[in-house]
Parts: sequence; structure tokens; C-alpha cells
Amino acid sequence: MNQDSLTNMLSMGDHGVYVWIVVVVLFVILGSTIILLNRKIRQVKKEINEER
Amino acid sequence: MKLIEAKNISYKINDRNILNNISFVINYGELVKISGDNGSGKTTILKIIIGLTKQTKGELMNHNEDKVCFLGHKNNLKNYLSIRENLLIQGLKLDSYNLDLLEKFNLRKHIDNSVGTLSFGQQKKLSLVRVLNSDEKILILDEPFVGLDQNSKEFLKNFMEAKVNENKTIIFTSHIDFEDDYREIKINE
Amino acid sequence: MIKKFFHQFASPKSYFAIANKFVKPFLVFFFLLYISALAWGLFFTPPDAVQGDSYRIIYMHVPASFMAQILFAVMAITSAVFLIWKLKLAAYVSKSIAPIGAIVTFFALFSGSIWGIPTWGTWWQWDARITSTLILLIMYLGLISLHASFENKEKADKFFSVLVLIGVVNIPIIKKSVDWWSTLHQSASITLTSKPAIDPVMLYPLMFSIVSFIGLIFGLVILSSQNEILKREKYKSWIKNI
Amino acid sequence: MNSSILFIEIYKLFKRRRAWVGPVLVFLLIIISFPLTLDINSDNPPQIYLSFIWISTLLVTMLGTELIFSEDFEDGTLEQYAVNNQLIEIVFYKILVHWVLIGIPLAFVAFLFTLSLDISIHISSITLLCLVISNLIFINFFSLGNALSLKKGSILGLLITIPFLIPVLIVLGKMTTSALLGLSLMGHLSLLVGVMILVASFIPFIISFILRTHLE
Repeated sequence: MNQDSLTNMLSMGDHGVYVWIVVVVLFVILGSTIILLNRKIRQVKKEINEER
Repeated sequence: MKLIEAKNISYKINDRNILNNISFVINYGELVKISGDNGSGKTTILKIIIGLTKQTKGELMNHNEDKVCFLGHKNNLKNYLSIRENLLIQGLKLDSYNLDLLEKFNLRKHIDNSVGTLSFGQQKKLSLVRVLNSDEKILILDEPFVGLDQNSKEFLKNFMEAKVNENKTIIFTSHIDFEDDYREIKINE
Repeated sequence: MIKKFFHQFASPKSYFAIANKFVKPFLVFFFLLYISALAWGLFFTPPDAVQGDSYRIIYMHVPASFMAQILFAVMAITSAVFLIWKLKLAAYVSKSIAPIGAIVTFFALFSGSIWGIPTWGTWWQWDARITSTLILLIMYLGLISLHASFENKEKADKFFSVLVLIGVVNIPIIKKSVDWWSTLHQSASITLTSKPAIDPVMLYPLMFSIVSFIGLIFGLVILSSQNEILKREKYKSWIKNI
Repeated sequence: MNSSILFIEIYKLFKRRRAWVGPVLVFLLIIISFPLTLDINSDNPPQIYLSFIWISTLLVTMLGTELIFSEDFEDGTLEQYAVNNQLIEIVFYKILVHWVLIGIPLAFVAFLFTLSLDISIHISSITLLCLVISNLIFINFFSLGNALSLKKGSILGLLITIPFLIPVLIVLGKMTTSALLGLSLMGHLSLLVGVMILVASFIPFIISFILRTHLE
């Protein structure tokens, strides 16, 4: 696979920008949800441990 | 004869204990005072007895099937109506008994004023008129003495004693002590 | 019988223990699976004859739109279980689905409108599907704010569940009425459904992406329900041993 | 059936003029000011006026039902009804009374307004009929919203109830178009009546369950 076809594949013609926007937003949303939930869980666990 | 029997009643809000393993028996014709500190769950017990609230744990047997007369925290009055209208929508007649009551409570001269203009104590007295008219066999009163002046307090006490002598049951909450012939259920842990 | 089963195996305690063990590998697995489904769809399928490459948004938009509705249905089931059998765990799960559902629905709307720019030439069309998805988002937001507005969480659970159950009856009604409405106002618009059946070359990665997305989102739901259990059962004794 | 409770409900709403006359007055003001924002020299399609009537009725009904349960909840009246096992009755009566004292007057104000437009009396009377029917549906759902969001403000109530009201609005919009095209409305009308009956007979039970939970 040479570099040209790779660029072609990633840019997906004229409309690649729309696809990539959606991909980026999806992973930002998913990632931040997971991180946020994990942080909340850790916080509550800490509170519980402090009360013990 | 047993009227209400509570066995190990508990009640929780957001997993915090409001009531913890309370047991008691109330018989017909008794004058019962439920006492305890602020937030000890007095109101909750009354609400469980009349069936508004269901206990989280434990068993409550209620042998009463008749209507009860319940006086809650809230005064059950409409601010934008006059005393006269308020009594009428509560289903009370303005007969000589009730007019006398208003006279005794110093409310008769305000009878056409709207309730919103009355003071807290006056509103409390007005909300008691319904209780003083009740012919139900069981009266459940939440803090009936709060906000009353000395005369009205005496009056209410005499009324309660008279009712009990007629073999009616009265359950009330209060954190004020007064010497009288009642049974006390303490719910302080 | 059923009640006993529920109380033994579906207590927050045992659920939490199982979830705690499996949630991380579960999430990682479906995350990787979804990424590979997406890679397949984005790079190894031919472009669409009509829409060109922008159709590839389908591999994110369709799973999200699908999940947006599935989550509401799941929430309705758990809410019914809670109201009928008074099972607390069901209420916790119900409540923790709502924010995830709102996020997924929002994403479905967002990806749809980005897709609309090259296809329709506008980011918003009063199209039947978009409109009903928007209403679904409003319903999720309503549920979240309803639950949040009560200090007494046991009451909040009950109100929440009642609203979910009325809402789930409402969803097909909304769909039907919005469909009906848009046939008049929008007869000329391009709808995604009116195209000929999708080619297998695109269908397989689409199926794959839907399945893996379902797994991923349920992983999020489990994580969110763990958070909810911890918050709500703070004062229970079992929680001190984790 | 307890006619004295019904009478009391009528009396209470009647005396609280702000809650009763207020919404009708607000509706009147909105409806007067709407044509002023349009160019009267150009031909505005009647559909715009009618759709404006639906939306403003919806919002004014929300205004009129804002206190339907919260007032009685605050002062303990609901508690008394619950103790006497009259909650379901009272819910039915309250909705009925709000419909008669707020919903139907609104429909008549809107009817008067449509008479001033360039549309046939036939369509005006259909508007009146539709408003009378749909107002009962609106009031039921706003009461549900009020019961759920007791003391939490009407914005939450609106957020909760609007998804339920959108299908009704769509039916109303469809009816408007069909009526203006001169098509038969029996189908739409029977749909609306059917929805009204369903809503008016189920929602009060849900509301009384919700109120009971509030009083716990």
C-alpha cells in the first residue's frame, strides 16, 4: 500500500471531513463518559472509605 | 380492646433510619401522646397509623375501619377565602356551637376577613375548629398545641379529655409536657 | 417464587460484585470490537453509488439511533419490574440508563445532522425520524431532571418509573403521528429509507457495528449503574467491604 | 359521587380569580397582539393563525393549570382528601372544573378571534370544537406534569409533558389543513375524541397514584 492510496482511503473523497467529524465526536463522547463515570465511582468509594 | 398494634416498625428515607424498630399497642378509648425530639419520626408514626405512609419493615395491625379525624402540620386553610368560607368548604355549619367557638378563640369579629390576614396562632385555632366538630371515633392530631395561647390550650385539653370519656381514642404528638392523664409512647432511641 | 429469586440473585450487592468483576474486560472487548467494525466500514467497503463516502456515517448513526430506542425499552422493562416487585436494583438500573440514553440520542441527532449537510444540503430537516428522535431526547432530559429534582430518592424512583412507562406507550404514538405529519409537509425530501435495499457489502459491517455498539453501550450502562448503586447504598453495611 | 366536593372545587377556583380569569385574559392579549406583528395588507394564510391558536392555547392552558394540585398540596387539603380516600374523585373534579372554567372559555375566545379572520364559519366552529376537546387532553397532561413536578416549578412540568402533547398538536395541524382543503374531518375528529376519552379516563388514576406517593 503506497502513501497515496492511504491518503485517499483516509480522506474518503470530498466528504471525508464529515465522516471524521462524527468519528471524533463519537469517541470524545464515549471516552469522556467512561472517564467521568470512573472518576465518580472512585470518588464515592473514597467517601465511603473515609466514613468507615 | 386493641385498636392499633405495631411490631418492630422501621422507616427509612434514602437508606437513613427515621424510625428504628418501634413497637407499641394502642387500645380503644385511650389518650395517647407520642413524644420525642425533633426529627425523631413522630409525624411519620402518625402517617403510618392512618395509612398515608407504609413502613419499610415491620408489621402494623389496624383494627379500625371507620373514618378518622386527622390534623396535620399544615393548617388546611385557603388564604384567599374568609373564615366563614373556609369553615363552609370544610363542611362545617355556622351554628351556635361554632360561633361560640369563634367567640372563644377571638375570631368572630374577623369572620369575613380573609384567612391570609390572620396570624399564625389565629390560623392554628381556626384549623382546630374542624377537630372540635369531629364526631369520628378516632382523632389523630399532629402537634395540636403548637402556636396556641394558654386559654386555647386549656380548652383543647378539656375537649380531649371529654372525648376520651366518651370512649373516643385520641393519638397526638407533642414535645411539650403537661400534667395530665395520658399514656406516653416515647420514640427516642 | 419469582420474588424470592429476585431478592437472592438480583440484590444490589451481588449485582455489584459481578459487575465489578466483569465490567472492565466487557467494555474493553466491545470497544475494540466496535473499532474494528468501524474500521471495516470506513476503509474496506466501497463508496455508495448515490452518496459517495459520506454514507459511511451510517456505521455510527444507525447503531446510535437503534440504541436510543432500545435503551428506552430496557428502561421501561426495569421500571415495570421495580413498580411490580419493588426491586430496588431495577430502579437503580432504570435511573442509570437515562443519562446514557440521552447521550446516545444526542449523538444520533448530531451524526444525523452532520450527515444531512452533504446529502440534503442542510444540517436540519423536519424529517419524521429526526423529529421523533428529538422528542425522544426531550423525554430523556425530562426523566433526568425529574429524578434530580427530588431529595427523597425512593419517591423519585417511583415517579421516574411511572413516567417511563407512560413514555414508552407514547413513543410509537409519536412515531406514527410524526410520520403522518411529515407525509404532508415533507413529501419531496430524501428519506434514508426510500433507497433500495442495502448492499450486503455494506450490510455486514453495519450489522457488525450495531452488535458491537450494543455491547459497548450496555457496558456504559453497567458502569453507570455501579455509580448509582454506590451513591444510593452508601449507608448499607455491605458496601464497606468493597 | 360527591357533589359537595365538586361544588367546593368550583368555588375555590372561582374565588381565585387570578388563576381563572388570568389565563383567559393573557390569551386574549396574546391573540390581540398577534395580528399586529403581521403585515395586514398581504394575504396571510389562515393556517398561520390557526396554528398560532393551537400553540398559544397550549401554553395558556399550562399557565392555568400551574396550581392545580400544588396549592392544595401546600396547605394540606390534599392530605385530608387522601385520609378520607377521596383522592381519585378530587383529581377527576379538579380536571373537570379547570376544563369548564379555563379550557372552554379559551376555546370561545379563540372562536371569536377566528370569526374576525377571512375563513368560513364552518372552519371557525370546527376550531371551537377541536379546542374544547383538545383542551381537556392538554389539561389532563399538564395536571400530570403538575403532579409530578409538585413544588418544582412549571418548566419541569412542561419538559415532561410536551412529548405527550406533540401528537395532539400534529392531529390538530392535520385537521386544519384538511379543513382548509374542504376534506371530511370525521376521521380526525373521532381520533381526537377517542384520545380524549382514553386520556381523561386513565391519566387521573396515574395522577392520584403520584399524589399519594407525594403525601407519603
